[in-house]
Formats: sequence, structure tokens, C-alpha cells
Amino acid sequence: MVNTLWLVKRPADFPEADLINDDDIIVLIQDAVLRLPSKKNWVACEEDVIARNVKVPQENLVSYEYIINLIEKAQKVVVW
Amino acid sequence: MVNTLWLVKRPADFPEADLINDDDIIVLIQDAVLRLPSKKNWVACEEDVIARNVKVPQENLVSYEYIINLIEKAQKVVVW
Amino acid sequence: MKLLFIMVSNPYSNDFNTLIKMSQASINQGHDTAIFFMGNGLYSIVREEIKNLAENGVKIYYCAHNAEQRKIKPDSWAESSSMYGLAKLIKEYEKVIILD
Amino acid sequence: MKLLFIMVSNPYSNDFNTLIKMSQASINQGHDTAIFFMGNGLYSIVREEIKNLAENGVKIYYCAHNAEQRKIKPDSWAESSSMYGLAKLIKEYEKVIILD
Amino acid sequence: MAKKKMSVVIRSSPFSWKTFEALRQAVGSAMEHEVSVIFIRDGVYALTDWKPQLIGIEPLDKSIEALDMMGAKIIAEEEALRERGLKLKDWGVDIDKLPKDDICEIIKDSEVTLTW
Amino acid sequence: MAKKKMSVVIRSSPFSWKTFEALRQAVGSAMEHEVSVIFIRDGVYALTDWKPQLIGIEPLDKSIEALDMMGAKIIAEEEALRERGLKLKDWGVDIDKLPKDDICEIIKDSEVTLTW
Repeated sequence: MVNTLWLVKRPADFPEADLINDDDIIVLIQDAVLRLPSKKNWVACEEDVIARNVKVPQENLVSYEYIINLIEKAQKVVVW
Repeated sequence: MVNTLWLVKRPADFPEADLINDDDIIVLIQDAVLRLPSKKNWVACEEDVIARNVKVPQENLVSYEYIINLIEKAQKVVVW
Repeated sequence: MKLLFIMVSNPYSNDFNTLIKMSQASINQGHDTAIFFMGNGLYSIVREEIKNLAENGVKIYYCAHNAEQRKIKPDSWAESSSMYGLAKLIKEYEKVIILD
Repeated sequence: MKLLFIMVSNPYSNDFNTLIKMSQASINQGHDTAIFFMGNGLYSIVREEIKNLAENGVKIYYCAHNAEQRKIKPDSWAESSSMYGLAKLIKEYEKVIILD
Repeated sequence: MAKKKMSVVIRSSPFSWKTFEALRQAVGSAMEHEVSVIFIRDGVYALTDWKPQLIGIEPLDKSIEALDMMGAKIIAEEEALRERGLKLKDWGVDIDKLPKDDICEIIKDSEVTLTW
Repeated sequence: MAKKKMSVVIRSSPFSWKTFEALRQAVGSAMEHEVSVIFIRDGVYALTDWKPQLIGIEPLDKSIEALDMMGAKIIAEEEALRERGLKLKDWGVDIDKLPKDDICEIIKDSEVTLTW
């Protein structure tokens, strides 16, 4: 089960490491897709990636529908 | 004579050092007053300093009228 | 799922695009979806894309105080509300996403 | 001096405060002062403080395209213009300050 | 339709209308929820003796008082205050200075977190 | 009422309406002035093959073409491109890749500098 879903909008503006649990997931949207996180367990909004023409591993790309599914499964969402 | 007047709005968002000449002046406004520059030749907008209750040496504080005078004397103004 | 967006962000921002795409995806999947507009978010309420979302079933609320302050008159498909109204929505909706 | 501000910044921003205070100081000292509103800057043109500046002698111009796009109808004391109009103002004004 | 544990987190430069809106939203929420208003990083400046009106922003005093009256907690990050050498203004209400670690726990423990 | 040397500097993340407005302004200015449109730091992303429409922004192609037609210079910072590993899109116009030092000289030499 996903605990907290972190919705990150800006590059290098990550939540304090202490805040993130192992079962949390980070979802990169908007300009956050410009810098990939060093943490595991992240995905990036495919449309935001394609729009910016940046290189993100294919397996990390997800659709808006997929993000909505993650949000449904998560206990809560925090925009950071 | 003042060459270029640099109007800086954000802390730690200074112009590249190469851009600044010795006879340039830096004017800190808005949140830029939160961090003082290491360069010489700067002033800070007094109202923006008082509004934010930060410590800036009295001799560096200037009024909007003073800033307008500096703008008049400068060759050009660049907002950075 | 009941999903609530709080839109506070500036007009013509990346947040506007995120808001449109995410709330459309949410309603497409049959979730009960709402947007609450406040602060500078109010400026976006008059855009065509929001009207389309409303027609597709997204519920639209806004802070009447912020609308008046900004001289914005939302259409009748948007429901006038308040910070207390938002608090009650937060009770009711399971997930809350703020864009500011 | 002839001093021109280009206001592109978001409404309810620090740039709005800077714009008001600096253009008032400029007009107080007898300078020929103008503000050109474009992009999201247009949202601020309807605020009371801008009307006051206009009454105090600050010249107000705006990009008609951006106003229409945002469904904003400026009052008659503001002069409709364009990007080409701005280019001509930049010719005429000695100092140009952009707030975005 | 239950009361929720809510964190309202103010984390960036607070010298703007956003801070006023954040507190207004927190006040509204405090009528229905268990609210902690948390100031971290540059957000702690909001609790010093600054002068919003001087830059065209409404003062925060009434919101801070209302939060206190409705039992919301107001929390400032100890490290952020120390690093910036800041002193809190006397707002006439209790403000908890807590280390980052404790704040992380409060945020983790919240059912709803709104970041500003 | 003379023609001026003007720099339009795009220096932060360009994936926004601001970039479109900046170029629209540069095009208008190029009718009356000697314009250099300069992309530095994260601003260089604007000249790659990105897709504005996908995030609700108007494309830049017409503005870039118009700038070229009116004799404006389009300049990208060499270091910024290299550091980010970016390739420029073929816009069908000349884009000068210049080192930071040369760009500083162009900005210094301008009578009007508009930063975005």
C-alpha cells in the first residue's frame, strides 16, 4: 500500500528526507521532471516530460489516469 | 557616474559577476533584502527592509525617491 | 474516490494545466471531483476549460470574498462559498490537492 | 527623465507594490512616467491604485491582445496599445524597468 | 464526514498575499478540524515582527488570534529560526518552537496536509 | 527617438506563458530596435524541441521566424547547453551559440535590457 503520495512540482525542491517513508511514492509533475530524484519509488507525468523533451526512463513515465489511480490508492496526497 | 543600476528582487539571485562593473550599483528590493550581497556598492529599499523587519546597516537604506534619483543618474537599469 | 483540488495559483501558470488535466482524468474514471478556487486562483475560473470541466461533472466552488476583492463574477455553474465552506468540503472529500 | 515600467507580473504580487511605490516616487519628482501592462500584468490594471496613479499623471498603456485574451476591459484613462506600440515607447523613454 | 487532523505548512518566503490566504484558510478549517499551522524554512519569517501593510498586504494578527481561539496549534521550526537569527513577535498567543524532527512527525501524522 | 540596442534575456525555466510573451515582445521590438534575444541558464530549454501546446501554451515557432526575418539575433549560452546536455531544435533560423563571456559583453553593450 502506498502511504503518502508526494506531488512534486519544482526541480530540486524535494520534501525533507525525514518526511518520506519507504512505502511513499514521489510523482514528478511540471518542471520537477527536469531533475530526477536520487530516491527510489518515483514516477513522472508523461505529458509533462514529453512537453519538455527531457530524458526520463520509459518505465517511470505514467499517464494522468495512472496518477489518479495512485492518488486513489494512497492514504493521502501532499503537494510539495 | 553610475553605469548600470541592477535592481535585484530575489535573495541569492545575483547577476553573474562578469556582468557587474566597478561603477555599477546594486539596489535590493522585495525579498532580495533578506540576504546581503558580498559585493560593494549596494543599497536596499528602506520600506522593503522595514516591512520584513530584517537587519540592514542604516547607511545602506534608501527611500524610493533616492532610488528614482539613482535611476535617473544611471546609464541604464537592469532588473535581475 | 472523492477528490478535491484547491486552486490558489496564478492565472496562465503550469498549475492551471495540471488542474485541467488531473481533474479531467479524475472525472473520466468516475471519481467525484471538485475544484475550490481561492486567492489568485479565482482568475482562472472564467476560462473556457473550467466551464468544460463543470459540464463534464466537476463541481466548482469559489471563495466569494476573493472573487469580490478581484471584481470577478463567476458564472452560475460555480457555487459561491467561503473558507468555512472549504473546511466542510475537506471533511467530505477523501483526498485534497492544493495547487498554489 | 522619461521612465517606463513594463508590468507583466502576477496580480497581488510584490511587483505590484514595487510598481505603485516606484511610479508614485517618480511622478512626485516630476519625471515623465508611464506603465505598460502586458501578460498577467493586465490583471492589475483594474485596481484602484492604478487609477490613482493615472490621476496623478502616470501614463497607462496596455496590450490589447492580452486584455482581450483575459477578458479584461480597462477604463478609458488607459490607452490600448500593442507590442509595436511598446517598441515605440521604448524608443521614447530613457529608462525601462520590467517587472515580471 | 469526520473531523480531520490537518497540517497547514508555510514553507517559503511569507512576505506575500499567499501567507494571508493560507492563514485565512487555516482559520476556516479550524472551525471543523484539528489544525496545526506549521512554519518551516523561510516560512518562519511570517511570525516575526514584520509589517505587511507597508507592502500592501493585510496584517495577520486577527488570523493568528482566531487560530488560537479555536484551539489550532501554531508551530515554528526551531532550526529555521536559529539559522536565520530570528526572534518571534509576541502575538499574544502560544507558539510552539519545535525541532524539525518533531514537525516531520506531526506532518506524517496528519490526514490532510496543505503546503503553501 | 533613436533605434536602440536591446537585449531580451530569458534566463529561467521557459516552460510557461512568460516565454511566449517575452518572444512576442521581442518581435514587436525588433521592428524598431536592434534586438538580441539571449537564452541563458535554464532559459536554453526554450530552444530545444519541446511541445508548448501539450501544456496549454502557444508554440514559439512563428515568433522565432519573425525575429529572424526582422534581423534580430538569437543567442544561446554554450555552457548552459553543455551542462544540461541539450540539443537545439532546428528552427529554420540561425541561432548563435556563444560562451557566457561573450553574452555578458552583449548585455553590457545594450542600451536596454529586458530580463524574463
